Amino acid sequence: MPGVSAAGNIDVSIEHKKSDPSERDGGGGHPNTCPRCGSHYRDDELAEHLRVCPHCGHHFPVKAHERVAQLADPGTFEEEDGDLRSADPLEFFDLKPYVERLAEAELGTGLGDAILTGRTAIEGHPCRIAAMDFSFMGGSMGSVVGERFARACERAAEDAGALISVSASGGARMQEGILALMQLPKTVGAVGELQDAGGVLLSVLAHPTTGGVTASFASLGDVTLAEPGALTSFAGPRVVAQTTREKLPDDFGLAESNFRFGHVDAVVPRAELRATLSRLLRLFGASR
Amino acid sequence: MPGVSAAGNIDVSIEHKKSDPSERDGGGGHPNTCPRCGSHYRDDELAEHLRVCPHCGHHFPVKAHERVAQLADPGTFEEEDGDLRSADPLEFFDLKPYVERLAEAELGTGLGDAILTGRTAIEGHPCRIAAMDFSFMGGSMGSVVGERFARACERAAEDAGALISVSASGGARMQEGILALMQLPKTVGAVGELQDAGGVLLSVLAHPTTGGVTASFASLGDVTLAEPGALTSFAGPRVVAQTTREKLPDDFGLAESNFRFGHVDAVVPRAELRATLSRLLRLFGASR
Amino acid sequence: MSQEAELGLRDRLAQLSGVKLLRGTKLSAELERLQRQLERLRQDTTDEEIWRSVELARHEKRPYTLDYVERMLDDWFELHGDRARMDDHAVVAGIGSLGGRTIALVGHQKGRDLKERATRNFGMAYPEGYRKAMRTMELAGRHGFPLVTLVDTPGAYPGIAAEQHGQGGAIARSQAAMLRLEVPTVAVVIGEGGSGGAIAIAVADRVLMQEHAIYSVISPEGCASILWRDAAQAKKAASAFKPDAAHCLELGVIDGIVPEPEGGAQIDHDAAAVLLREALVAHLDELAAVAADELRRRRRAKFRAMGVLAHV
Amino acid sequence: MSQEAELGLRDRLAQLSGVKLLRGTKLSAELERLQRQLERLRQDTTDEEIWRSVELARHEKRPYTLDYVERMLDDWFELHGDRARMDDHAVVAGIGSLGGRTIALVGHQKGRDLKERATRNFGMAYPEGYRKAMRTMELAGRHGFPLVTLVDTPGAYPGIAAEQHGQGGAIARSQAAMLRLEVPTVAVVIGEGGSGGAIAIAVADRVLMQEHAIYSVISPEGCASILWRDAAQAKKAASAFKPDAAHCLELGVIDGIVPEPEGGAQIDHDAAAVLLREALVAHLDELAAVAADELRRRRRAKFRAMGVLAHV
Ligand SMILES: [Zn+2]
Ligand SMILES: [Zn+2]
Repeated sequence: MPGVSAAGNIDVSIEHKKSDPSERDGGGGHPNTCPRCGSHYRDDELAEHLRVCPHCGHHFPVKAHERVAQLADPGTFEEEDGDLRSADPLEFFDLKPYVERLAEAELGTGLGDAILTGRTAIEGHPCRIAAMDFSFMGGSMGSVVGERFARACERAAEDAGALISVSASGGARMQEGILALMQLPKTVGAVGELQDAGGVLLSVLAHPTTGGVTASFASLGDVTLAEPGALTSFAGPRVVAQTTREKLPDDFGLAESNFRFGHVDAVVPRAELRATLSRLLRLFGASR
Repeated sequence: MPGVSAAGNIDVSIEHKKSDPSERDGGGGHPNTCPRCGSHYRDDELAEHLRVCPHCGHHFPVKAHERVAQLADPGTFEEEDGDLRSADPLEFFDLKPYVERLAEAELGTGLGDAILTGRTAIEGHPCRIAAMDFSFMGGSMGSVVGERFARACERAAEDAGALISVSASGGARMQEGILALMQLPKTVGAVGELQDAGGVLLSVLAHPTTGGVTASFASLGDVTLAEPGALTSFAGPRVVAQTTREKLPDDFGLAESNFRFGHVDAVVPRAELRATLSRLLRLFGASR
Repeated sequence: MSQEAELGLRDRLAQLSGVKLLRGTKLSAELERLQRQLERLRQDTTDEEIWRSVELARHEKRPYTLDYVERMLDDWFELHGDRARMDDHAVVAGIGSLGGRTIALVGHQKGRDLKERATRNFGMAYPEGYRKAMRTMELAGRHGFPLVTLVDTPGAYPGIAAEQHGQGGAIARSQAAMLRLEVPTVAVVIGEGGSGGAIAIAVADRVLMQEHAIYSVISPEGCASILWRDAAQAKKAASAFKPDAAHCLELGVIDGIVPEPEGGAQIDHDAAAVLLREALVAHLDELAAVAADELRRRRRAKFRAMGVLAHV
Repeated sequence: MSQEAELGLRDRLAQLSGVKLLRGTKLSAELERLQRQLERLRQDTTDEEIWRSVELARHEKRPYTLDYVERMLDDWFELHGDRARMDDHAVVAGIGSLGGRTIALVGHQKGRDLKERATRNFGMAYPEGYRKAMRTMELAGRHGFPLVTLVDTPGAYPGIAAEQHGQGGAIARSQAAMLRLEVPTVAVVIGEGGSGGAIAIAVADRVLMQEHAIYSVISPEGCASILWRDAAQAKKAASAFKPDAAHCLELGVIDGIVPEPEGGAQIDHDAAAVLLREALVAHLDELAAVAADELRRRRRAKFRAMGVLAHV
C-alpha cells in the first residue's frame, strides 16, 4: 500500500487488502495450505478439525455458517433478518459500483451481508448468535451489519438473554461513507440496551477484528474471548508501522498480546470454544 | 528508617517521620528557613507571603487555621464539630501512651485533632471547608479526622453545596489500629453521599498528602488541585525506594509529576488558590 | 439534497416566521441562517466544493478547540488527566460558562506551531484522551452540566502504545458513556471529523458541522490508497464518499450546519466563534426543555436509526 | 471481648436454638460454631496468640484465593485484565457457581513457589489490579451476582509505576465502587489484610475474618520501624495494635469469624474450604433476603459508623 500520511490515517475503515488471513504471511497461498507450517489439507479434513491445523494449531478463518455449525446445537439455528440488504446511498463507485460488489459478495458467500444472525442454542442454552464473515467484503461493517447486530441485541434483550458475537472484520465499510461510521454508535447503543435489560454479550474475537468493529460492539462484551493468533487492533499493523516508523512487536495486536495487556479475558482454542461459551451461558443464566 | 521488608510494607500508615516538610531536604533546619534556597524569614514575613518563599517560590507548610484564613472571606468561618476528640480504643502505648500524644498535640496546635472543619464563604460563595494540619501528629487520620470530614460532607450535602478539602497528612493513624483504616471507607462513603446529592468536592493537595488520605477522600475530588512541590503518593518515597531498590525519579510523587501522569487537574500556586477555588465554586454553583 | 430534508427545513422556517418575535434579533438571525442554509442546500454540492471543504477543514489557520473556548466561554477551567496514566494533550476537557450556564466541554486539540503540533499529536488521541473525556462526561452527568464536544481530529492515533492501551475499547466505551448521559449534549465537527477518533466524542443529541468541516469514515487519502492504491487520488475519493456538511445533513447523520464567515473560519476566528456560540446556545436552549430520560431515549433512538437499508 | 459483643452472640445463639431445625445439620453446625466462637472470645486473646495469628496468616502453606476457588466453587471462569493496560496477577477475578448461585469473586493472590510469587508480586497489587476488581464489581452489579472478596495482601505494591499509575486513587475508587453496589457482598480476610491494599476490596455488607487471619492498618514490622526504629520489634507492635480476628470483632470492624481447622488452615486446605464455603453460603443466604437499595443503605451506614469517639 502506498504511503499514508498521518493526516491520511485510516482509522476504522477496512484494511482488508492487508489483513486478509489468507495473505497474512506474504500471502497468496492456497486457502487450505497452512501459512504457518505449510501443511496442506483437503477441505473436509480441515472442516473436521474445525479449521485448525492438526499439525501446528494454526487457526484458519471460518465462514459464518460454518462457525454457527461449530457452535450451535444441531438443528437449533434459525436465521433472523436475513432479508436485509444494503442500499447504496452514496452511489459509490470505485473500480466498480458498490451494488456490483454487493451482488458479487452475495453470490460468492451465499450471505446477504457480512454478518449472519439468528436464534440458536448451545449445549441446551438458548441464545442469539451474530457471526461475521470475512469473506463478505472483508467483513466490513455497513448498515446491514449494524442493523442485524442491533436487532440481535434487541431480540436477546427481550428475555434478558445472551448474544454471542463472533467478529471477523476489517472495519467499517468505506462504500457507505459516513453511514458506515454511524454503525459504531448504533451497535454500541444496542449493546447498552441489551446489558441494561440484564442480558449478556459474549464477544469472541476471530482473526482479524480491526477498525470499527473493535471500536464498537466487539470491545463491549461482558466477557471477551479471542481465538489464538487472532489479530485485534483498532488501527491495522501496516498503518501503525507507517505512522510510527517503529518496528512493531512480533505479536502486535494478536490475541496473546491483547490478553497480556488486559483487553481479553481468555485466549480460547477453537476446540474449546463451544464448551467455554456453554459454561459462560450457564453461569450468566443462573442469575435469572 | 531501618529496613522494611516487602512483607512489612507500610502502605497507608503514617510515614511522617520522613515526610515532615521541615525535614524533607535532609532536615532539621529552622521551620522559617527555606529548605530550597536557604533564605530565612521572620514569621510575620512568611505569613504575609502566604508562607511562600518570596525568593524562590518554595511553599512552606500552612497550619489549618492559617489555611482557612488564607482562603475564607474574613469573619465567615465557623468551626463545626470542634468538640470531637479521639478515644483510645486500643489503649495504645509506644514510647508514650496515645492519650498523652493527643494531649500534647492539642496543646501544641490548639486543635482537637488533625483536621479543622466548618462553614465559610470564599469570595461570597458559601461552602464548607476541611483543612488538615500536619503539625497535629503528622496530619494522621484517625476516627476524629474521619468523623469531622464525614460530617462536613453531610452538612455540605444538605444543600447540595461544596466542600473544599485541603489535605496534608502522613496517612492513617497507627495508634487507632484497624479503626484508623476504617476511616478510608468512611470518608469515601461520605464523599459519595455528597456527590450523589449533587454536591461537589474540591480537593486541594498540600504537602505532604500520603497514605490513607490519598487512598480515600483526597483522590475523589470533582476537581483536584495541588500546590507546587506537594508530595502526593500512596506509599512514601522511602518505602518505595526500599521496596523496589530503584532510584526514584527526582520529582517522584510531586504535584508536577502527578499532573503529568494524569492525577491532578492543575498545580496551583498558593497565591492563586483562593481565586481558583472561587472560580470553581462559581462554575459548580451555576448549575443549581 | 433530499426533498424530505428540504421540507424539514422549510417547515422549520415557516414555524419560525409565524412565531412571535420574543427574542427579537436573535430569532431573525436564526431565520436568516436557515434561509441561507436552505439556499445553499438547494443546489447540489460540487466535487470542487467538497474538496474545498477538505482543504479548509484542515487549514493550518483554522480555529481549534481552545480558540473557540477562549472566545465563546465567559469562564473556563481545564480538567487534566485520565486519573490513571497520563494527560493526553490531543484532547482538552473542562468546565466553563456559556451564556450564564455552566457546561462541560471536550474537544480534540490540534497544535498551531511545530512544537505544539507535536505536543498535541496533531489532534490524534491516545485511549487516555478518551478516558479523560469519559471522566469529564461522568462529571457533567453528575452535576447536570450540558456537554459540548468539538470534534477536530484526523483520527485516533494509530500507534503501538495506543493499541496496547486499548484504543478500540476506549472509543467504544466513550460512545457508550455519551449514550448513557442524562444531560443535553451537542457535538460540533469544527474541522476534521476523522472516523472512530471523531465518533468517540460525537454521539450527541444534536450533531452539527461547521460549513466547511468534513466528517468521514476514512480520510480521502486512506480511501484512495485502498481503492486505487494511490493516495494522490484523494480528491476523487472525497467525491466518492462525500464528507462535506451538506451531504452529511442529507444523509441524516447531522442535525444542522453552523455557518462560517465568508471564505471560511480561518479568515476570522472571532466571527466564527460568534456563529458557533449562537448555534450552541440555540440548541442548548431547545434541549434544556426536554426531560433528562427523554433526552437519552431520543439520543439512543436517533443513532439506532442510522443507516440506509434495502430488503430482498 | 466487650460485654455488648458477647450479648450479641448470645442473642443470636438463643435465637438459633429456638428456631425450628428446618435445615437440620446445617443449623446445628451454625450453633456449634457460634458456641465455639463464644467460648474462644470469652477469654482475652494473649500476645502469644496474636503473634501466632501473624505467623499463620503469612504461613507459606496457607491456602490462597485460588485454592479456595478450586474447592468451593462448582464452576469458575476467570476474568483477566483491566481493559486499559495490563492483567495484574496479584488480583484474581471471575465468576463462578457457589451452591447453585452465580457469584463474582475477587481476591488477592499470592504465589506458592518462587516463580509464582514473583508473577503474583507477593499478592501486592498495582492500581491495574484494583481496576480489574472494579470492572468485575460493575459486572456483578449489572447481573445481580453477589460479590465475594477474599483479602490476602501485605499491602498495595509500593512501586514507582504503581504510584505513577495512581495507586491511591485506584484504592479510593475501588472502595467507592463497593459502596455503590446493589448486590450482596461478603469480604473475608483469609490471610493478611494489609492496610489500603486490603480495604480496597473489603467494603462489604459482611466482613469476616478467618480465625488466624490478621487485619491491620500497618504491618507489625512497619509499625515497629516507625515507633521503635526497629522492625524486629514487630511482635511488640502487633500486641499494641492487635490485628487478630477477635480484636477486630470486638472493635466492630468485622461481622464474624470463620473457623479454621484445628492448628490453622494450612494444615488442611480442604477442611478450611468447607468451613469458608459454609460461612459464605450462610451469609449470602441471609443477604439474599434484603432489598438491593436497603443493602446499600445499610452497608454505607455500617462504614459511616466506624470509629470510636470522645467529646470535650
Ligand atoms: Zn500448520
Ligand atoms: Zn526559598
